[in-house]
Amino acid sequence: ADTIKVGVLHSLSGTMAISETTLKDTILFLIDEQNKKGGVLGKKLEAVVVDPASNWPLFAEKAKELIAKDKVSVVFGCWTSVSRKSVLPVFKELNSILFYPVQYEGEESERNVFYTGAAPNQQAIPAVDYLMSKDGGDVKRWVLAGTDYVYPRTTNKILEAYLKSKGVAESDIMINYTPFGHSDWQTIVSDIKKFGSAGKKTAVVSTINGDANVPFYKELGNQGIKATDIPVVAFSVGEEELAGIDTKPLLGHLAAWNYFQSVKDPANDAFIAKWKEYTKNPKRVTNDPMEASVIGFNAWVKAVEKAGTVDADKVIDTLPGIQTPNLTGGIATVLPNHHITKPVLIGEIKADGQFDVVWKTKDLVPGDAWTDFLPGSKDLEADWVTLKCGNYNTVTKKCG
Amino acid sequence: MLNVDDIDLHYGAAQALRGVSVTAEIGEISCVLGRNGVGKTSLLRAIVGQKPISRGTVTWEGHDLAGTAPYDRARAGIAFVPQGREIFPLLSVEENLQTGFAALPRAQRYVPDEVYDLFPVLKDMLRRRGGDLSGGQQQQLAIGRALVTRPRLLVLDEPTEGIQPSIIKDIGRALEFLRAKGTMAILLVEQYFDFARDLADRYTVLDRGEVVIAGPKAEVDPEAVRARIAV
Amino acid sequence: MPFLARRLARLAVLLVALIALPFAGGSASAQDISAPLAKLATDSYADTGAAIAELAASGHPRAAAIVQAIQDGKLEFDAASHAVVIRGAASVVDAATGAAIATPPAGLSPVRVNNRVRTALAAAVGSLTLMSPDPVKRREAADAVFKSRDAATLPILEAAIAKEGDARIRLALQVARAAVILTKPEASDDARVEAAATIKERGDQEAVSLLRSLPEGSAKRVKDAAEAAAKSIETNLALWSSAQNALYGISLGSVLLLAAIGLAITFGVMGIINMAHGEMVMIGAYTTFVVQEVIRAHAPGLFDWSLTIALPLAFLTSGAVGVLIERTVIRWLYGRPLETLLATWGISLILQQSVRSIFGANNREVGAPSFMSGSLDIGHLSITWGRMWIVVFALSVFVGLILILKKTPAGLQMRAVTQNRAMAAAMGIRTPFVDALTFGLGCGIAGIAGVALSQIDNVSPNLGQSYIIDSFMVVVFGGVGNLWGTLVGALTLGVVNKFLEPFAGAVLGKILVLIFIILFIQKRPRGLFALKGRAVES
Amino acid sequence: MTTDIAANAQLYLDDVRVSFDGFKALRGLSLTIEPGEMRAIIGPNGAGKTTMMDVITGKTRPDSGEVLFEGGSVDLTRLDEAAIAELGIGRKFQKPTVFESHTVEDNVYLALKADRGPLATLFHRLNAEEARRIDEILATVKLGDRRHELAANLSHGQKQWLEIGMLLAQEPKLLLVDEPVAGMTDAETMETAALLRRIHDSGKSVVVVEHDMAFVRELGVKVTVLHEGGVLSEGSIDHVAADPRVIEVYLGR
Amino acid sequence: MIGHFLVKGLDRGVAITLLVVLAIGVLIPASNLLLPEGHALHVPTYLLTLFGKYATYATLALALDLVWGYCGILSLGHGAFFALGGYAMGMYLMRQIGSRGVYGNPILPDFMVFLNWKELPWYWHGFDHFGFALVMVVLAPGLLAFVFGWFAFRSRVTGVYLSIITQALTYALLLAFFRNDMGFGGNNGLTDFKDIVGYNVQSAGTRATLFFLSCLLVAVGLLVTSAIVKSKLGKVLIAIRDAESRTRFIGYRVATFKTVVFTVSAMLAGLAGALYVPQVGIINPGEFAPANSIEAVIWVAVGGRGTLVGAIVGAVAVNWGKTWFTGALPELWLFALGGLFVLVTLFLPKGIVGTWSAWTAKRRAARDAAPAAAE
Ligand SMILES: Nc1ncnc2c1ncn2[C@@H]1O[C@H](COP(=O)(O)OP(=O)(O)OP(=O)(O)O)[C@@H](O)[C@H]1O
Ligand SMILES: Nc1ncnc2c1ncn2[C@@H]1O[C@H](COP(=O)(O)OP(=O)(O)OP(=O)(O)O)[C@@H](O)[C@H]1O
Ligand SMILES: NC(N)=O
Ligand SMILES: [Mg+2]
Ligand SMILES: [Mg+2]
Repeated sequence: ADTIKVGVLHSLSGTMAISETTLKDTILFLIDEQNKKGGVLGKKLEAVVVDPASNWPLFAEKAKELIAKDKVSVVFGCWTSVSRKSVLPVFKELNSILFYPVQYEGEESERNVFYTGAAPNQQAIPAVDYLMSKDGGDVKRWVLAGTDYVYPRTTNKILEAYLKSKGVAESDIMINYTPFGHSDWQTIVSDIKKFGSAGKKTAVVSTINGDANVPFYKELGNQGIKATDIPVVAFSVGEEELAGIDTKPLLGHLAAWNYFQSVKDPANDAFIAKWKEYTKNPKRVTNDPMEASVIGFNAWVKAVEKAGTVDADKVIDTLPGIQTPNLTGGIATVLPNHHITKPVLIGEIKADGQFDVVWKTKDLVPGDAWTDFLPGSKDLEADWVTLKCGNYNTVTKKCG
Repeated sequence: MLNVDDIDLHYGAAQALRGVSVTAEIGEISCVLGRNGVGKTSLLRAIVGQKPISRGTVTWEGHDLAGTAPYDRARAGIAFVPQGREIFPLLSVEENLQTGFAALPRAQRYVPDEVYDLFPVLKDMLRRRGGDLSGGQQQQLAIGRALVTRPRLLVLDEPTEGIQPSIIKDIGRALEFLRAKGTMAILLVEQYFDFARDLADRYTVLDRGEVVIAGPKAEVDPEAVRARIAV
Repeated sequence: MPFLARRLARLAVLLVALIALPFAGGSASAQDISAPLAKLATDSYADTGAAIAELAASGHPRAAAIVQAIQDGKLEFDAASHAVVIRGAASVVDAATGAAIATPPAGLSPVRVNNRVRTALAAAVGSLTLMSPDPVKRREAADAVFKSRDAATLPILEAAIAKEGDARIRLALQVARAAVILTKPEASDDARVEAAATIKERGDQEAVSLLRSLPEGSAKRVKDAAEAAAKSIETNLALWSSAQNALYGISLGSVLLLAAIGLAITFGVMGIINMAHGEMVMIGAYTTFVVQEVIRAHAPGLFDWSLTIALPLAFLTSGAVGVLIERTVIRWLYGRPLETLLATWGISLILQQSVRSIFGANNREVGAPSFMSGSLDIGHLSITWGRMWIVVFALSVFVGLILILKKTPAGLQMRAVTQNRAMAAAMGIRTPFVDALTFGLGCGIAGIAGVALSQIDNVSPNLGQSYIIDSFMVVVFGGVGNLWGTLVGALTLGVVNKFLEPFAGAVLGKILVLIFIILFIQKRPRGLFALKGRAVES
Repeated sequence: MTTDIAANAQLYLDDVRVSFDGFKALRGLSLTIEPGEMRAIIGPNGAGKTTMMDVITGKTRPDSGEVLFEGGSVDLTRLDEAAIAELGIGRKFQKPTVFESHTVEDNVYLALKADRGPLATLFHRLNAEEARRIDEILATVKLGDRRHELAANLSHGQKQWLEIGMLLAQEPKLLLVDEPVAGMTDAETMETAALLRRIHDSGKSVVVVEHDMAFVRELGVKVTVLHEGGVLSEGSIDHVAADPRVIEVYLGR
Repeated sequence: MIGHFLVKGLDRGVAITLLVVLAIGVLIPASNLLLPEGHALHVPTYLLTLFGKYATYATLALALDLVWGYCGILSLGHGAFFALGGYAMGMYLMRQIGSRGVYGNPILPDFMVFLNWKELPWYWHGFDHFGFALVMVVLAPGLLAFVFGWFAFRSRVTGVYLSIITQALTYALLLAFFRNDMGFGGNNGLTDFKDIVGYNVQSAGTRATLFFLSCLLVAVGLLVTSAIVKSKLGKVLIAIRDAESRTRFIGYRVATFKTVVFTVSAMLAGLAGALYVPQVGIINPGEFAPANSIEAVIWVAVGGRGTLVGAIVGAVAVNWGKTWFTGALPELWLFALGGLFVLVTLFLPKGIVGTWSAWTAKRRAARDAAPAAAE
């Protein structure tokens, strides 16, 4: 073929379209840029976009279609963990490559997947550390509120274990789960208020995902929970989500990410400018999963060029060790466990819907596939370079 | 006056009327008779516009009704008492009567006293839902409702069906009264021959979708009619 | 929170100084503020926080201006020279002196603010206001002291109590004073028992926590009194909390009512299984968005009127779309009610995608006018203004609709047409017009529901989908074709949900509500307000 | 003794009361039908005739009163419609209701007396005897030439006939016939009377509600006049027709 | 009875469809396995599983058409039965993974390990046996349908009320299965299957077999449902659909009939779900989504309600359209699909097959009439 096909597997309709459409645009934008630079290996890149419509089995079907029918060389896609889980067997069977750009619960390392979003140790744990610090308000009491699915469940399990290891009492942790799209937050927000009035500094760690966030924040604002009283730190709320909310009442609430649009960095500034130009929308924002897409895309381009082929096996073997600049002034390195190194940033919501970075890790944090805070996974290790294994057990010295 | 001229009517492939002609004059009662399934109701549907005809014309007060919607026919003074009553089941009796206001100018939007005089039971049951009435009560309501529109052509499809004898007599008297007022043409479909005979100024007898006997009272032998519908 | 306490202690000293100032004849001399100013130039949140406290404690005449400038984001510093300046509209002034600077340094950057700094700011500004002429500020100040419980504030508190004219604020001040005394081991037991009684007046969860956190070694008498007071508050709070739940339930019920009420017409009255109902709500919400965008761009002063302006427009937009749908599609389907499901499902897909194409897949921001922001507190009940208005609005829409349907000729015609279209036509009712009108009305009402729902939910192409199932549940639970049923059904489901949620959790609560509906329908197969009798069967 | 009467009666109604939202449709109606008896019931519109049938067939539960079948052995108020029908009580409705998307023939086929269980119907084959019965019934109701047509396509009167046909097919012990001759010509009315008499002669009990006096006279059986939910008068047609109260509320002058 | 039915009862449309389905069931796997990849007639594997999925959808549509098309029960929750069958199969497949999971636990599935479950919940026992799982595939949906139907039909819940409570049922199940505490893998559901009765689920032979079985299930489903609708039972069902209370007055126990067909239909749906899972490789609570059940209703409506063949045609046509549109017009496909639904209702009021047979019937009538006219 005279082009290299790149699959884009993001929902353009259904509940997840809100988040995923932007990532599709991002990949198209990156392909456009790359082609302007002459493509890859002397060939133009060609995007193949499909719509898995927020329907998880459809993700698997569309993944098959992309790989088997359209013969794409790589796929950028998925947002929710379940969609990733749904396509995993397909990528394994048909031996192709998936770049997954969203923060997730970890507990996974597959040969065919590269995880450019944050693992829990690149987001959740540092965020809690920050809140426990003086700067973060010296928080003693914790509300772990999340949407009832695996990412929040796992993250909260990890956090709970972590908090307890730091001496937080059981009674100082409140855990609450809500369904996807939960829209009536009156009771829960007032419960949080009550929980927070026990005389100890309280914070909310929110793994609330998707549509439920807007009504949650609207209720927070209306019930007058200020960041100075009970700060909320979110792991799934970025610039894109805030674009749908009046942020004035939310001033000072927090988010932990590996990227913020407001980060002052030449690479970021250039990216934002080109992005706005590409989308012909001066108000268009950028966010963390976009950066993760950018890193994934650039890493793939580098690996292909280094390997001199788009052959999946060669590219998979070449990727670990590839380095590409991230947009916040650092270098993302693809690790042998198929995760990457990332800085962790804490931002406070500003009145204009952007974040003010109030804290940042000194060094890049390497993504950890298997958390050290859960009994089932603390002995596991992933290494596709030397061990050739995603779940090596350091106790039994066996793989899987 | 109503002039139905040589009309055909089909249900899908089946033909229900073949070249039927009927007239109804102001101040007269025209009776249409015939056994079950000969096409009486179909004829009335063609007149009120519920069913399109495939041939012929229906003219009312000189206007061809072709292409005129049923509600415009109602507004042109044609009122219909259908077979099977067709009461609005969830509207109260009063509301059922008030549906007739749609065809009236604002000043006339009240229920004329003659409706309640004729059917006192309606006055007692104004608040009851139409669908809860007994069969005969519904039939009375259907006739009353038609009268609310102050029609100039009153089309009745077997109005005595299910009605107690004393009220049938009242209906007969009412039709005579309306005829005598001279403002209305009445087209009556009946199976109850004695009732029809007492009222008819003009007969049309249908059989298998065709007119077999037609003419003014004077020219038609009632016994021939009776025989024809007894086959 | 020792940090806060320490800072407040310093503030208290300052306050005493300030209060004492006039009596002392104004001899106190301002301190040197170069140390705090230097801290402001280090770009460290911890230093900034400390600097604010020091500034406030300094009594320096420039302190207030500097603190205010930080709060407004106008205080800037030059990293190289450690100069600290305030940026005015046209000029830059030296923070320490207030003198204008002709040529400000080039590399000025603002002193950054985070939650820690914000807390310090609030305390600094707030505590200066214990005697403020603004009652709201005085009250906030009292609450701040209640939280800090610092013994050093006692003298000022007492002065403030003596001066306070507003009974509620005086109570707050007294409670604050009691809090200080209760937690001060050196206070007499009598005073502390009395303090417990005073704190009981506050009656909220924070009072309970306070009463339960007596310092070690307090006398049993004091402990008992505090525990008794805490118990009594808790009993009282339990009652309030049921009332609060009921209120939340009514508020949720109103949202359900709003979402469902248009469907009560298109589905309940007309019998159309209108799967595009949610999209009519969505169109209403997007209309609100557009109205606000236009207002933001052209007449920002009108923002508080944006919803008022959006209401009729949303009604017209959704209504017009409804009429269009009725005239092009639905009208061919009368007598085939089940097929309306198929067609309207198709329409709903088309409308969602249209909105996605026009406005993008993302959420759009719809702001709250000032009268809908914040919350209303009555006793220990609290409801946000936004939700309060939605309750009022939902009930008004309901009443309006009942009046239209039951009291106007148009309403009568709508009901007649849907019950027997052919006969209605035979009575002279212009059925096509009435059909379009009825469907348009149902859709229009859905549209204005969208205006209200835009205040509490996402304005996204999926907005409609999130309400469609609930709406059908409400209409069916209440009894199809009965508007009162829709009202009572919506409120019942709202309240049941809110009483289940606290102990079952949101997910299980929702499951239980669904099971409740299934079981309820077994008992009343035609809904809550079932129509009975022959009329229904025919 | 009421129990004696009940013990000998095919159908026994005692002091049956029904009210709808406060309106008393039946106010202590009592009625006894002997085995093999045919009874005509007349009475003003709204007297409660149809309601009475609703009570007997299980459509409406009475507020109070006894409704017993077959010598008092069965309490009908405790059974549902299907059970009552299976006991052998068949009904023709005032407003004809037929299965519109079935053919005329299938309407009768479904009504034919046979095992009504799901398994039995799944494995049921139309046999010669049944085919003969269907032919016979269709001939009786004069719909033989339209047997393959959908019932929806029948005229109002033809649906009435089909209802009668379905009633015959059930071969019930007790027939409840609500206004069978409404919408029929005079000649058909007489035929129907003859048909009912034949059925009666074959030993069935029949209750007929009608407003057509000529028809009632033709039946020549005992007449019960209902009024305002109770019995106003009872006796031969000549007897009731002469009763001034019946003339006042029903027959008119 | 079946024999008699095969000879006499089968109408032409059904017979032809049966043959076509079975032929497809054999030919497509044959082409996939036997022909080389580049061959013009080679059916690639991804299409094989895609068509296999359509076949299970077709069976679900058949099941739905039986209750909706013939008995007037508009179930907006049939996806629940499909999903239950799917979960039963998924649990079996999950147990087959054994110690090959990422945590290497021989008993507990991965999702239980990482949520710190200590032992297998009781309701997971037995699912390591294929036979047991197979029984549960029909029993779980069948039992639920029976209990639900028993109460609902006895209480005479009809029309939209029934539709909405079936929707409530599937919605409640969605939320329940979605809860991680339920022990069904929460939102992620069950996935990453390895083998089925000893064969690798991803092997070509297994795929071909599953495909064949799916087609066979369509054929058997069609045979059974058409036997039902052609029998007197079928006529009773139609009678119930048209005039439920009238049916009761001639002595049929409507509730019993409804419960029976509803249960049969649910079991068929469960079987379809069981074949669906190994082919698509995942089962999660999304399958309980009310929208899925509504879509199934739409397949039936598009194909032609009350025509069994139509249900099959509708399911395949709509899903094929969806597959094609989501790939070819990813940003516009909702317009295309939505437009299709609107057009079908307006121009093919009886659905594809319903309109087709009305049209052929008309032509036949005209042909029969022609010689008569010539006489
Ligand atoms: N559900 C109901 N609600 C209110 N009133 C009712 C209801 N059902 C019946 N009725 C009233 O009960 C009375 C008896 O009705 P029923 O149908 O039994 O009369 P009927 O004797 O059969 O009359 P007809 O000769 O007109 O058929 C009527 O006045 C009717 O309006
Ligand atoms: N909707 C319909 N579809 C098909 N055929 C119909 C339809 N309605 C009536 N017919 C047929 O048309 C013919 C005329 O029917 P119509 O209703 O006009 O008869 P009618 O004279 O009013 O009879 P009746 O005295 O029974 O009311 C009948 O043979 C009937 O079967
Ligand atoms: N991985 C997530 N955010 O679902
Ligand atoms: Mg007729
Ligand atoms: Mg009656």
